[in-house]
Amino acid sequence: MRHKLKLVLVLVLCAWTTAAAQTDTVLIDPVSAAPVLPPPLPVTNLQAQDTDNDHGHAITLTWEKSADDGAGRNSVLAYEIFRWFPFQMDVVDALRKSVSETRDAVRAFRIDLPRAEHALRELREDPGKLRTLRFNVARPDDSTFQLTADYAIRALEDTIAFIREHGPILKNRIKPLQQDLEKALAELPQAYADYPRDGEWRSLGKALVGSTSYTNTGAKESTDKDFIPDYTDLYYRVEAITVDESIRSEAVTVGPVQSRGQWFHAGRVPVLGFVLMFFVFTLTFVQMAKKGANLYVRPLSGIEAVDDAIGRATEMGRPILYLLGLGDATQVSTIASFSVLGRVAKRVAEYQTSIIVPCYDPVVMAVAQEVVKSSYLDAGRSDDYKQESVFFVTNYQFAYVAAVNGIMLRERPATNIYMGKFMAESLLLAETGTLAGSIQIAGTDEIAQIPFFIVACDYTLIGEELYAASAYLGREPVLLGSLKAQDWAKVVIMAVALIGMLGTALGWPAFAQLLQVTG
Amino acid sequence: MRREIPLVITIFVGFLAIVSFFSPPLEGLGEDFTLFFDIIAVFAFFLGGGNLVRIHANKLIKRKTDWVYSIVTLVGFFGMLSAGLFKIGNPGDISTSVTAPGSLFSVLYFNLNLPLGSTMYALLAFYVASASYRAFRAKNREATVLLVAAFVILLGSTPFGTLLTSWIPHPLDILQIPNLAVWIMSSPNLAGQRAIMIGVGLGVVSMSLRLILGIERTYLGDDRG
Amino acid sequence: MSRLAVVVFVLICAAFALSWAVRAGVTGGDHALREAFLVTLSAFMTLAIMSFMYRDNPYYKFAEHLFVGISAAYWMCVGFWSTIVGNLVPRISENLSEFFKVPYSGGGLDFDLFFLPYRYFYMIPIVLGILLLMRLVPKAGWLSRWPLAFIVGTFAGLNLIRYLQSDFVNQISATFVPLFVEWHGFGDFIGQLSLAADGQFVAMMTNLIIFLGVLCGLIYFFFSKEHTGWFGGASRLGIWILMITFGASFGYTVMGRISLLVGRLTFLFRDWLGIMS
Amino acid sequence: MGNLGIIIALALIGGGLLWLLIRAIRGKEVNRRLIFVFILVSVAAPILFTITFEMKPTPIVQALYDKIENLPEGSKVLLSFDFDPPMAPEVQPMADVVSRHVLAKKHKAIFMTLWATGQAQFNITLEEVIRRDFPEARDGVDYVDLGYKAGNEGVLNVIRTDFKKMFPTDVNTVPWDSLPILNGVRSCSDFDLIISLGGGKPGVKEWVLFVGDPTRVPTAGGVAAVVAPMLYPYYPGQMCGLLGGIKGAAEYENYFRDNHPRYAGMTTPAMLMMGPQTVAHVVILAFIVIGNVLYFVTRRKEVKR
Repeated sequence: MRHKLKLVLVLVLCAWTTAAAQTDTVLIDPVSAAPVLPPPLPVTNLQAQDTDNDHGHAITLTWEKSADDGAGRNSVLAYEIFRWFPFQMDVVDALRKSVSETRDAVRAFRIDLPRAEHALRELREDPGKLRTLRFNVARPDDSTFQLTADYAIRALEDTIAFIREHGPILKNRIKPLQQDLEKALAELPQAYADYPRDGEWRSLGKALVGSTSYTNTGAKESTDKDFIPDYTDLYYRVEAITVDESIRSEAVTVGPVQSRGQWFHAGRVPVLGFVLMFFVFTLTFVQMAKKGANLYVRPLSGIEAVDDAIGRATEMGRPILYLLGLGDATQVSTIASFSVLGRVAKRVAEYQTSIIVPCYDPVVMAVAQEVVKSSYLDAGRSDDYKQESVFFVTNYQFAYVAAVNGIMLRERPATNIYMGKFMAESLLLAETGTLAGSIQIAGTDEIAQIPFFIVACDYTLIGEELYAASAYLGREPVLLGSLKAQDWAKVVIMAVALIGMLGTALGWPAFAQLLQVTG
Repeated sequence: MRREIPLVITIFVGFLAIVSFFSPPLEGLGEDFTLFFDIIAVFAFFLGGGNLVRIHANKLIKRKTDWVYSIVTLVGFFGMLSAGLFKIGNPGDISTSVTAPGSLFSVLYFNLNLPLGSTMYALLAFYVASASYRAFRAKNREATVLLVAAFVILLGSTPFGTLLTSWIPHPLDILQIPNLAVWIMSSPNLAGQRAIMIGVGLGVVSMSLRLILGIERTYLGDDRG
Repeated sequence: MSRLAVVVFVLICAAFALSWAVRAGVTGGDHALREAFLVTLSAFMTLAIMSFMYRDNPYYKFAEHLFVGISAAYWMCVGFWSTIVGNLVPRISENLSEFFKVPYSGGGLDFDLFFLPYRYFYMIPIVLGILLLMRLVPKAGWLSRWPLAFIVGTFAGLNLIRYLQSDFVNQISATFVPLFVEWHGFGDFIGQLSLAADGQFVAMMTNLIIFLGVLCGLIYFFFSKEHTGWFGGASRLGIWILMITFGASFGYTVMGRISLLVGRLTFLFRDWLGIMS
Repeated sequence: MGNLGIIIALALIGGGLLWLLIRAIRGKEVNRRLIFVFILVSVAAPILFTITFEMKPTPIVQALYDKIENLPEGSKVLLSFDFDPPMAPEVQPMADVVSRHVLAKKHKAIFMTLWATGQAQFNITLEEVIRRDFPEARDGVDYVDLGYKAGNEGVLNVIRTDFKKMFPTDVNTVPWDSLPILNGVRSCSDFDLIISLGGGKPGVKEWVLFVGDPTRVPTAGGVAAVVAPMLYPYYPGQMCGLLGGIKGAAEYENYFRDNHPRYAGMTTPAMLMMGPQTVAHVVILAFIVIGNVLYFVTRRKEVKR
């Protein structure tokens, strides 16, 4: 029953608005004085298909320009796109609105009631509080009206009474409304199938002159106001319009068309290609390494320095400061730093010197504690492990820097190792470290910061080298294998770049397009 | 067991994340996982806060060096925490933003956090100078290249660059310092940046692979832990 | 505490008290004292940090420790309100949303992956979060590895893809530049063969350098091949290119650092001392 | 008065540097604290007695200007304030002038931030630019502030495909659907231009990687000088313009002011800041020279021994 009512109501509403719209156009028609131009020719070859590479709920229209677009009479201003809506959509929409509005009302009541009561109490105590009243009461719209205390009190009492009375009623109304909404939604597919009965064409928007396509993207949540159901027959129409909105080509209709989600995103094939390449490379070389093929890796001065640095620290009887940087545990550079930390901590445990790891991120701290602890275990010195050696400082960049700088000047570490993601603080740390006379080894993939480390540190691992570091220190064949794979990937890249470059040089862009990633 | 399950989790979600990129219906997944992380991260905040309090309380009790300052830290911490969690002095009710102007939280932020942070950051101006004095010396070929590039760019970002070299005639005007600076930024610099980017990209990819394939598992700690 | 230190301390206190008073006088208005105090406080903190450049000292230590305390709490609060209250609560519980007065989004017919209502789906991070807190329980500490594994795994996957696409595929295809700029016949080419920034020659050199630069840069990063012979030469060229890059970005950055100092000094001169308009 | 002061200051600096150079030739190192003093003076002096320079926009700055200039009126522009007070001296001027330009061209400005601290920064722009220069602009119609959401790249991941999911309401908890300016905005693809103003992480780079590339929406940025070089590779392919550091901002201010006489009276913080910039740069250059002189002098001595 309620549906029928809503339907009637909505119909009346629509009728009225459309009528209003028409009168409007006549009234404010800019060129009504000018000679009426003949309607432009319609678009041709209008096609509608499900939008590719998406999760459904979208349709793409394509057409060939109207003969009067840019050519011919050149009168086309834009193309207006319409979709056929069953009135059931309005029912759904109305219900959806009333659900959310009722919810809002209930919430508003909850907020207002205590405020009103408070204001009332205040006023009763001291009418003078009227000026500082934080709850504004309903006033009659009358310029001469003067707000008096007892008027405000009365108004407040009314409000409170009203809220007390209607609050619960509204709250109880939410559930049935929701059920109606669900029912209405269930009836949608049928309503769409009834085309062209019980529905009408509605404008979705305009495509600028010269354009030959339009994508109608809807919401996937059925409760959303521009929800487009999947696997449902939809009908579209396109009209070429002129300066004078009322002069338009006859409509070209297309349909039925259904939207559906794709399981594979075809636009991303090149990426997939590279992913697969990497998998293959890594797996093969790791296998080779396991079989014991000896893999050469060139020396990295930064890495070799680590051992000497730890030795130095032991001689001087001073600690080693290890910073994991500002990255959180989601950043691969931080994870790379974990494995470096693991190796370093192991050596530290073996040399029986001490390590300090102030952390910027709590999650990182948690992992770092695990890592250091297990390295001590591996070195067979689990009892030397002190948990307070890995601690959380704060995750506010410069507070962290302030604290670490303090540590540097007070603990005087023999060696500072910076590995991971570093931001503006890189130079603040490195310079202070130099001042404290520590040996400094840095490694980051943050391009902007590498220069500062290079300038202020003794050794710096540049970008990719940071990721190789753990493999270097670990010396496990498996990891070295993955390094080899990395290098082969580089070879492929160079080859690709070379071919691509030659391709463009010889004006043969096909190859470059192969690598185009869409969407 | 303590290590296998986490490993399985890593591998599973890792592959899931990759697949979700290629499969539109799963696109939402990446988003949800990221939201998951944020939520976990907030729990971790409390872990971190707890750790902070423990360390400083420890210092305080054991009367270690500078224990006095630990009091400062603790006071600051709990003061800010209560100001933020209970929205002390916030205008309006609980729904107003925690950083709303007028709240104690924002007052503390703007009068302590802000000056402290920006000043710490501003120290860089001095450090940059001392670093360039100490380190920009033509010790070897690489250092010289570094030095020259930096010098040109520095000169280029002052009006003096123009003054000094504006006399250079048209066909050679690439040699005017500002042009040269722009050219360095957009040509060799670009090449270098790109090389590093691709390198880093490679590093990240193969590191991620090592993680997803369970080759790299240092982050998991140790069975005996 | 040495006598000197005490004297200095007293002097400093006096100076700032004075500046507070003066400031308050200048500001006027009903909140004058408060406003003036806050400005003076900021100024003190600013100078306390700057004093670090002379050497480590009690004032710096004070500022540093205070800073650590506040900032740690800062992010906890922001995280709590924006993520827990802002993003989690609306997805899991209507009553809590009511309590915090945030719009409840999890309800209605909103279904998500695996056809789990958001409510249940978003229990996962809560569980993981709690597991993470298990670290505080010595016996169950190892459970905290599950959330860690989850985080690492997820982002390994996501990053792999992201970097592959953006820092990688796109950067490579960006190197596909025509080494020879458009060919309008030999005479025209000679005619354009100028060193001018707009000249064809420069354009060509640029493309060439970009291309070779990237290649040599990559060669420098080779780990599993000795850098000798032509390969070594290329990698040396590569490191030079990198050095230019680093020099350039260092030089470029100086600008930013100065601006920051300007910002601070402006605060001191204008807002605190009021000796500039 | 001002001129006299600046002359004295410059004379002091010049003389000091000369003296240091002579000491360097004698083979004496410079104490780092002395360097600090020089920097302090060379920055402080031009602030107290202002000097400014005229400047032309470099192409990459011009590009962003033209982009905004040439968008059709009423285009939707997303501006993300991804910076914090420490970075503000550099980035705030960009934020102000770009916002001013966007509103001056009658585009729809949608503001948001990925940094908890960005909200406060936007409020500054709101007061100093929008409310002052555009009293007629209505909140929710001509511009809207969506505020901050935690989650860094996560936020971008979400809004790329579904904006409302992350921002159900604007900063004043006005529901998304009742904001006219957001009609027809479902995801980031529905914007005509995305501008991120930042200098850290997440910042412009993340916007390019997570939103610009996948959605192909023109993306531009204004960044602290430190990250600018890292972003050059993205221009012009993946970015349609970039303001690098205070110089970029100053160029933009200068150019905008010259081409929009209506705002001739606008504040130009960046241009004012170029004074200290120049002096300080020269001082640093001088120190590099001194450093090298010293280096060669000492090396010659060693060779002699």
